[in-house]
Amino acid sequence: MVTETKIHPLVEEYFRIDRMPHLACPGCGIGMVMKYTLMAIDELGIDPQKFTWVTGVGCSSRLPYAVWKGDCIDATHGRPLAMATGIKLARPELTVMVYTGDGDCLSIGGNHFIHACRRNVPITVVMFNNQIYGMTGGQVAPTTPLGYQTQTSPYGNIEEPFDGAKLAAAAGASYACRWTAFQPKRIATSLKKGLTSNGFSYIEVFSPCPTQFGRYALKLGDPVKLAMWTQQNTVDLKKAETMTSEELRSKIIVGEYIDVEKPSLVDRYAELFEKAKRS
Amino acid sequence: MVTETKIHPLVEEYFRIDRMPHLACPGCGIGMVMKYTLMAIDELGIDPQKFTWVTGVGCSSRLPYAVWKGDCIDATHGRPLAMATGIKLARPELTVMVYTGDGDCLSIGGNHFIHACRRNVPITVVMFNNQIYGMTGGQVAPTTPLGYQTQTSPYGNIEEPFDGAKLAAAAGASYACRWTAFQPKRIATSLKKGLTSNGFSYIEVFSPCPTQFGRYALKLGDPVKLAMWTQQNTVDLKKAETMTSEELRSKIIVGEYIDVEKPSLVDRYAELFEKAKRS
Amino acid sequence: MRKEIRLAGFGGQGLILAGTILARAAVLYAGKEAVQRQSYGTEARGGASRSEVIISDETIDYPEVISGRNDILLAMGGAALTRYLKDVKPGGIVIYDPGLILDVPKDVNATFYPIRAASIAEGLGRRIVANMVMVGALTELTGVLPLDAVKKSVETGVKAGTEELNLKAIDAGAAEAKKLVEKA
Amino acid sequence: MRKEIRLAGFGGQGLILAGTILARAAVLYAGKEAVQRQSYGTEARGGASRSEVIISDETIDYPEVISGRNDILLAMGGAALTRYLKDVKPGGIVIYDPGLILDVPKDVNATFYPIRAASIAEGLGRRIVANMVMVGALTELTGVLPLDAVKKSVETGVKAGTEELNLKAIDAGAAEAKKLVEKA
Amino acid sequence: MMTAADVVKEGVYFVEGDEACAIGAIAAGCRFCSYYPITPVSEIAEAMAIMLPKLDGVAIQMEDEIGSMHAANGAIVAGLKAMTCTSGPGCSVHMDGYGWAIKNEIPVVIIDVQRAGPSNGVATLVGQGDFYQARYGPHGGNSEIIAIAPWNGQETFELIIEAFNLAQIYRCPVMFMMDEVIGHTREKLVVPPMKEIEAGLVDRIRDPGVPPEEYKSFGHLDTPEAISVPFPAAGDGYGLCLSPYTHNEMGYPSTTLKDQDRMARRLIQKVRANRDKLVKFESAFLDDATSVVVSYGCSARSSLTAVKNLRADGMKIGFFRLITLWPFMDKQIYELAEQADIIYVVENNLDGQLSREVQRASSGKAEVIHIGKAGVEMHTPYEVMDAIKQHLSGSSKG
Amino acid sequence: MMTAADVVKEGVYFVEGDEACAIGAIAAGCRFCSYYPITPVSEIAEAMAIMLPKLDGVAIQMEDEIGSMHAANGAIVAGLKAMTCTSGPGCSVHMDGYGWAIKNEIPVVIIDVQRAGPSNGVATLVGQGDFYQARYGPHGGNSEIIAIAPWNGQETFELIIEAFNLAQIYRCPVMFMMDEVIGHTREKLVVPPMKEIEAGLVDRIRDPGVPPEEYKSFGHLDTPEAISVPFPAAGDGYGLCLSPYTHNEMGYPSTTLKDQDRMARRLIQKVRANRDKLVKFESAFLDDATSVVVSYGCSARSSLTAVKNLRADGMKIGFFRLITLWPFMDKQIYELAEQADIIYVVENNLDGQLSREVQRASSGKAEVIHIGKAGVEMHTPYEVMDAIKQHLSGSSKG
Amino acid sequence: MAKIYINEDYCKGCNLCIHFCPKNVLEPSTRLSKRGFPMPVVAHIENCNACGVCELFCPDFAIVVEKEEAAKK
Amino acid sequence: MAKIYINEDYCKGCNLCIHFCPKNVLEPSTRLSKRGFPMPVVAHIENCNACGVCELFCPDFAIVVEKEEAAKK
Ligand SMILES: Cc1ncc(C[n+]2csc(CCOP(=O)(O)OP(=O)(O)O)c2C)c(N)n1
Ligand SMILES: Cc1ncc(C[n+]2csc(CCOP(=O)(O)OP(=O)(O)O)c2C)c(N)n1
Ligand code: SF4
Ligand code: SF4
Ligand code: SF4
Ligand code: SF4
Ligand code: SF4
Ligand code: SF4
Ligand SMILES: [Mg+2]
Ligand SMILES: [Mg+2]
Repeated sequence: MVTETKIHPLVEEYFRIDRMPHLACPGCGIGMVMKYTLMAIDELGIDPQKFTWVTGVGCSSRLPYAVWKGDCIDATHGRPLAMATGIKLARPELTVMVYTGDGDCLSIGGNHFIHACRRNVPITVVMFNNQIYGMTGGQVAPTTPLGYQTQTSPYGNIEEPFDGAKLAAAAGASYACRWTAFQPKRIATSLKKGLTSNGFSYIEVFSPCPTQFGRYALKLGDPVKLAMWTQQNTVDLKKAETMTSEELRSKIIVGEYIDVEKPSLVDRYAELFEKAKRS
Repeated sequence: MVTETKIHPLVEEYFRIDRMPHLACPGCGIGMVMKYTLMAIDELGIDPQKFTWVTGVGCSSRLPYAVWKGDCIDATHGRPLAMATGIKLARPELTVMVYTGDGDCLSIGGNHFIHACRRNVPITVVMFNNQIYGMTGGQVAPTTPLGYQTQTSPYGNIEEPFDGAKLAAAAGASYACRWTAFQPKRIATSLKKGLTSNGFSYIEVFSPCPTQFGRYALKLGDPVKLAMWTQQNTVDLKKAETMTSEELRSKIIVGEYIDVEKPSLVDRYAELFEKAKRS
Repeated sequence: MRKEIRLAGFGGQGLILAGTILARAAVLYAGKEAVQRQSYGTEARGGASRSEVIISDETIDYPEVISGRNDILLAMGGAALTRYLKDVKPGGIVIYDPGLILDVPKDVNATFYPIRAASIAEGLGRRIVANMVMVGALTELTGVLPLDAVKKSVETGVKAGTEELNLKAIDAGAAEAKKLVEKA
Repeated sequence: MRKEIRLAGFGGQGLILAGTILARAAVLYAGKEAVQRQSYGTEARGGASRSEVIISDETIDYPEVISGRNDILLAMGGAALTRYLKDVKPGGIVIYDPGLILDVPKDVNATFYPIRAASIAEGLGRRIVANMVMVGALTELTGVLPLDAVKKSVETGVKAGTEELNLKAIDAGAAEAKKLVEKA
Repeated sequence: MMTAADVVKEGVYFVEGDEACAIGAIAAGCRFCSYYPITPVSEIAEAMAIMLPKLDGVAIQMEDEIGSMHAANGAIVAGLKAMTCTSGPGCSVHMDGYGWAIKNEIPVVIIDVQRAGPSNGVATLVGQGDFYQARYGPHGGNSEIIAIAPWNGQETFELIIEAFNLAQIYRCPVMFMMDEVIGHTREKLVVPPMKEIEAGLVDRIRDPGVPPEEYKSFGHLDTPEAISVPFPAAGDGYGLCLSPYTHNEMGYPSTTLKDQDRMARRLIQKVRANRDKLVKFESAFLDDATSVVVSYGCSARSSLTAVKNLRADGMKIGFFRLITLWPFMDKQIYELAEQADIIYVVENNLDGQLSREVQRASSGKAEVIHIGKAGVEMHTPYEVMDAIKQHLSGSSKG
Repeated sequence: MMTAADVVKEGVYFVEGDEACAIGAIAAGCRFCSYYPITPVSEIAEAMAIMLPKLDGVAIQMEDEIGSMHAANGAIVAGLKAMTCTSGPGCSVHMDGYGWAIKNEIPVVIIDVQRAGPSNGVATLVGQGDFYQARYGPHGGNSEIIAIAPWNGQETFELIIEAFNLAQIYRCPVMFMMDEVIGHTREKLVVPPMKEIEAGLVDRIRDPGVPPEEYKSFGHLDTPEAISVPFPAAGDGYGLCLSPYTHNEMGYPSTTLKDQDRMARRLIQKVRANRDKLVKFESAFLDDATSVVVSYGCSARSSLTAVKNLRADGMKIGFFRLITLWPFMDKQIYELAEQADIIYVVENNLDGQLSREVQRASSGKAEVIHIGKAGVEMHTPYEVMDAIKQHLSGSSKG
Repeated sequence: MAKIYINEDYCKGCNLCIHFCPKNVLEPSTRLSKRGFPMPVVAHIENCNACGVCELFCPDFAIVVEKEEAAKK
Repeated sequence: MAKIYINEDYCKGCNLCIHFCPKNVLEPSTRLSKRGFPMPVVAHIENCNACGVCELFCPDFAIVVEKEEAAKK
């Protein structure tokens, strides 16, 4: 049997063919989530010309950049949320999607992150948590679990990691969840929620990084083994609440952390404009 | 009856007399909390020479700077926590106290804040929340309640405020609380907890600012009226949990948000040093 | 003719507004050039405050009062008077509130005009308009601007609702100044 | 004498290590000067990889391979060969793995040595040491360094526990090269 | 709906330079202003916060200056005219976003109301120490920017409009270099009718004139000197590609020397090749001058008075004020140096910044003397005169 | 307890420049290193993270570069020798902390391994575009800093030790300007015995020689040229006062012209007055040279080969390499310009940075020709030679 | 009887001491300090119970309350 | 029967498709693609139920599964 070649229909429809194949390593979770994202866009019938894909610096930012057929706006490291805030306020009719990494979003970009949550800027953020710095070669991230070896924690990481979804909720995001890249349906549902909602939606995805996280932290460079490890170490939020922090140390907690309705920053500006004109 | 002059004994003991009176406006809460702080230091018998007072930029930073007799290290705007991290790690025997403002800590300094919480750097942070930018003349802060007028929200603030203590807890601080400047005992207790604890202690104080917050936001420039307003609008955390966000809009929630024991960053470095030497 | 005017005292006395009223009177209602500058307190509110006004018939390049060339000093506090007197030009004019300033230096080559602005203002019901009393007096005493222009500037330059009170204060200050000159 | 060596192929083939082993052999065990540089993939891991080594008796100022002055090209992939052949100096040496590279250009002024490094390495049980097979062959074919120095470099420069395997690969490469030369 | 004319009303005003700047920005079409409060520039932000919402424009206080810079970049990407305003300490925070704007040819206007430094220095008092930072603050080189500096309130109003125009024409960030004296001095401002102003406004060309499939985000790389290059907005349907990486003409990241070289040449040449069109200055008393005072911003005000006084004393001294600070006007300064024996550079810093550039551009044709001051106060005219006299007596003695 | 000698072992190594830098820093006594990962400097951080904990030293990855800069400042305040390492994009983030360090005379060593810019540019490839940023990146002026640049691994090791020494002596931040080629090239490194190294180390004077009540944080303001000024640490009992504000001699904030002026003079003069002691360079073939190639870092390696080749062709050309980049060596360059007709400045940027300074310092005494390259690749010697030949044929024709 | 010291160099006339005193010991006045602030006066020292609340809340370290015994010494 | 298309220009040989296929339709091979990656092969198409899981999890958009009907067209 001969396998024929066929360009994936989502690629044909939404990507710049000349920029494919994309740049991820074999088995990297980012590519998976990109597929789920295109599926959500496709299902929702979003006009790609009105869909601005904003990114930062890191693998998860580099992958969709200039691959997405529509507007691709790549900010400097850590700044996509500040830039997305400007874009969304300047042209509220655009659907703004941000792809960012755990370092981009929670380390250098942490301040923009909590403020974008607080302001409830109506954009959808997918945060790729690979628990490491992928692009720069495997340094520790603010999400790396305690004890893990990385290139800058050669004796094991000594800093407790952030829970990004918890932080988002505490900072004011109207929606925050976490899934693993191996939960396509959950991600798709959250993406659709985010893309159609009127608030700041934070979708964190544990994204397997065989090259850096697998290699340095788990000593599991093989994508299949890493996939198995991921699935074995996934714990539901409900269940996690019954577990000790010691038990949860290297677990990936998945679930929805918050899901509320409240006026977005765009709504509030609209009100403000009316008020200003009257005074 | 003639009132005689007497220099306050805490001033004599702990302040540089040539830098008094301090620079606050009449009725400013920062001065009150400075007094409570000296009382705590005094009670604990802390050696001022081993007590480093780190500040940022803003009224609450400017007031103790170079007034405290010991070491006064004033960082640029928003950076005291990063600098305090360096100081504490370099010389763990020092007691490090940070005075910071709501803008300094939660706006420009937000990233250092959440990371200092996460790392559980063993320092005590007093965050003066006057719900406004005092030093620069009354601009909106990330803590200004919705609807309040300030110099940069002339039609009323449209951004929801942070709850700094909630954020600290979500980011990993081992202790976080909020009081008003009119709760000296609560503050004293928290200060003593913080100064003797082995973790990151976040003590937020609602600090009345008659000059900017009183004038612009409440139209209550008089310190006494502002004091009354503050006391009337203080709500206990327990009670607040039963109230709607609408009811809480301009309320000041007070209480302890988190109080847990866990290893500090200094502890973890000590372990790391041993491990590194063995490998 | 370049006129350099300095107004000095405490924060809260309204000296910035006073300076601005004078300067905008010159520009908007007297066909002159003017600039106004002020100190920004890094001290506690209630500390020292200073406002400077240059009025001229020509374009104003250098916008500040030059030591030794200060034509008119308006002092509403002892510290301010002491600090700035040395900048007053020989034969310059010093206007001060004797209710606030008790010691006035002797042997200074300048004309001193005492104006009880604070108590006059209290007489008008609001101590806060002592600044406008002083503006009225200064206008009358120095002739640097037509009183009319200053009054127009007050009408359009103070907080809505306070125009009348402020104009009264201007008049009261001007009247007091007239008395003073007549006495002399 | 300055010798410019380029090793090129895919990521994961161990070319960086190969280059480093050569260069440190020169510096640490052959009393020569050497520098080593490499490409840093901004492409997907598994993409192109390149390592450059300059060996000289004198201080090395310019540390890179110069187009037209590349003495030795070691190619472990077709794309790499195509890309870098043009930089090889007239009469230079090209060593390649004919198991990985099917089309070798003709009419090029260079000596081509085919070394089946991958399959030799497989023969040793671990394909991963194809790089050391190539290092052994290169050393033998070019005489740029004494084989002894290279082996010492391997002993101290590879991951602990893998010394033996790597040394075997060096020997196997050198032997294969000898055969080739003898054949020729 | 309100229009700009409802907000920017014709007439004579007496306002601070900061306010003149805000009014001018609104008149220029600015509809997005992000900022983080700082003395002595907060007044601009506060004025924008009052005016912008009336025009459905966004005034937003971001979490810090780096957020402000990127939000402004974002708003421009989405099609608005935007600016951010700060002072030196804020510039030292936002360099990363400024560099992104330079690389992506973003027409952002950045206002720096200079104050005494270094570090926080004295917040409320004047300095002119950001001259080099404006040009060289971001890392990496391979670029030019435009910087202009007003010297009074009226010019602030006029030049901020020009700043927005230049930004559109050159697709380049424009640094608007005020100082505390200019920002905080109340002066006369004459605002012409909005119609008249609008006639002089330059708008960005959003239509690239090619169908979307043919559009290239940096299709102009091979014509580095091109100006008025189209810049469609996000949502216009052209598939913009903007990133912090070295780009090829599509805007795709590239690591080749060829693309790096083309991009660098473009970023440099669009400004340098048009330098003669761009540079603006003002001079007086040059005709017979054997020495010249060179200056900008508030220092030029002291200098002009000094020159007038020295002229009155019979000295053959000229006055030259830079309006364009960057690109540096090498040619004009060289010509000055050829004419004059001595160039006195008056600037409000002690390390000498403008004077170094003047020295460079003079190529030894004139003696260049730095008349500096550490900040906190502007030079008095007498200080300038004294420094000149002292130099002359010294050099005649020597 | 382990000692430095247990970690920095005598011997011959074959390592990357980045690693040589880390080893040198440990040898210099650095016991605190804060960083945020970035290519091409992460290798330094990674090496520090391995070595420092063995010596109870802190290697900490901060949340970003501004955090790193301030943490390093803090560690120094508390008494350690500390450094932070980054590349251009990180420098554009940490300027605010750099300015604080300059103003407070903090002996911090800042490593910048330069890469191609502007903005992110090409992360893994070389550039030399941060020359001016190192000096003028922070706002406010009124200061000088020290910047030095190595050109190979061995010198990296030696100069980083010198960098720490200079920082202590001048109480001044030292920028250590590497580039991707220097950082990523593996070369021979000879490490002498730690005893020998230690003999050459300069430690900060913690004891000010006065009782605590008499100590003034900036008691040296009136001796601006003073070096080896004591700097007690927090916790030493002297009541340090350090802030971002203009300070008087006590370290108290001041808004007076007098204090501003004294502080500015101190910050400038401690470096400028000692310039002759400070500046380092290397030259070759100057004796009969009628033209000279001036360069630094990796570009100097291409240049030296080029000069050797041109010499072999019979050209009377010299070679001059700056080791100290800042303060700029005006005198040495002027002397070069007096000797030579032409100075070729070879640097890895296209806008011309070093060449502008050379032009300024030359005062028209020599023609200054910029031989630039946009980055991504270093100059080949042949490119340098071709540019020189082309210029000569052009100028002889012209 | 307790003794109340008001430091006129420090006091900024905010009146908080007056407001918080449970015994109405203190009263406002119109007398300005050298720095221009209206000074509180101790009007009813006889009512003072030396509770120290005025001192505690004074933002400017301007009040010192001395208990009788201490005051006697 | 379904049809499986593997795009060898995109496939990076991660083997996730093989791992996740519930029907063991796919198998690893040692054949390298032009880019040097080992290619999976469709070994037991007869078992394929066109569930699309392989396509869903492929990070590289390298697999397309066509249901019979579609494949016939
Ligand atoms: C200002 C700045 N600092 C540092 C870097 C280097 N850098 C590039 S990506 C990155 C982190 C990547 O980590 P993450 O955000 O987790 O993305 P990943 O690659 O893991 O998806 C860093 C530190 C940079 N480009 N800019
Ligand atoms: C980088 C930088 N940006 C802005 C400023 C101006 N600034 C000084 S204090 C301050 C905010 C003060 O607010 P907060 O922290 O709430 O302190 P407060 O004065 O209210 O106590 C600002 C914005 C600065 N000094 N540095
Ligand atoms: S380094 Fe990790 S995150 Fe980055 S592309 Fe490779 S696998 Fe994915
Ligand atoms: S402005 Fe407000 S916070 Fe600042 S000193 Fe005055 S009252 Fe206190
Ligand atoms: S001590 Fe107590 S009772 Fe006495 S004056 Fe003070 S507050 Fe009043
Ligand atoms: S509380 Fe203190 S500052 Fe306020 S009025 Fe009383 S004594 Fe004065
Ligand atoms: S479609 Fe389903 S059954 Fe068929 S190969 Fe793919 S995963 Fe296996
Ligand atoms: S999952 Fe995709 S990339 Fe991975 S082996 Fe299968 S087809 Fe290839
Ligand atoms: Mg990551
Ligand atoms: Mg505040």
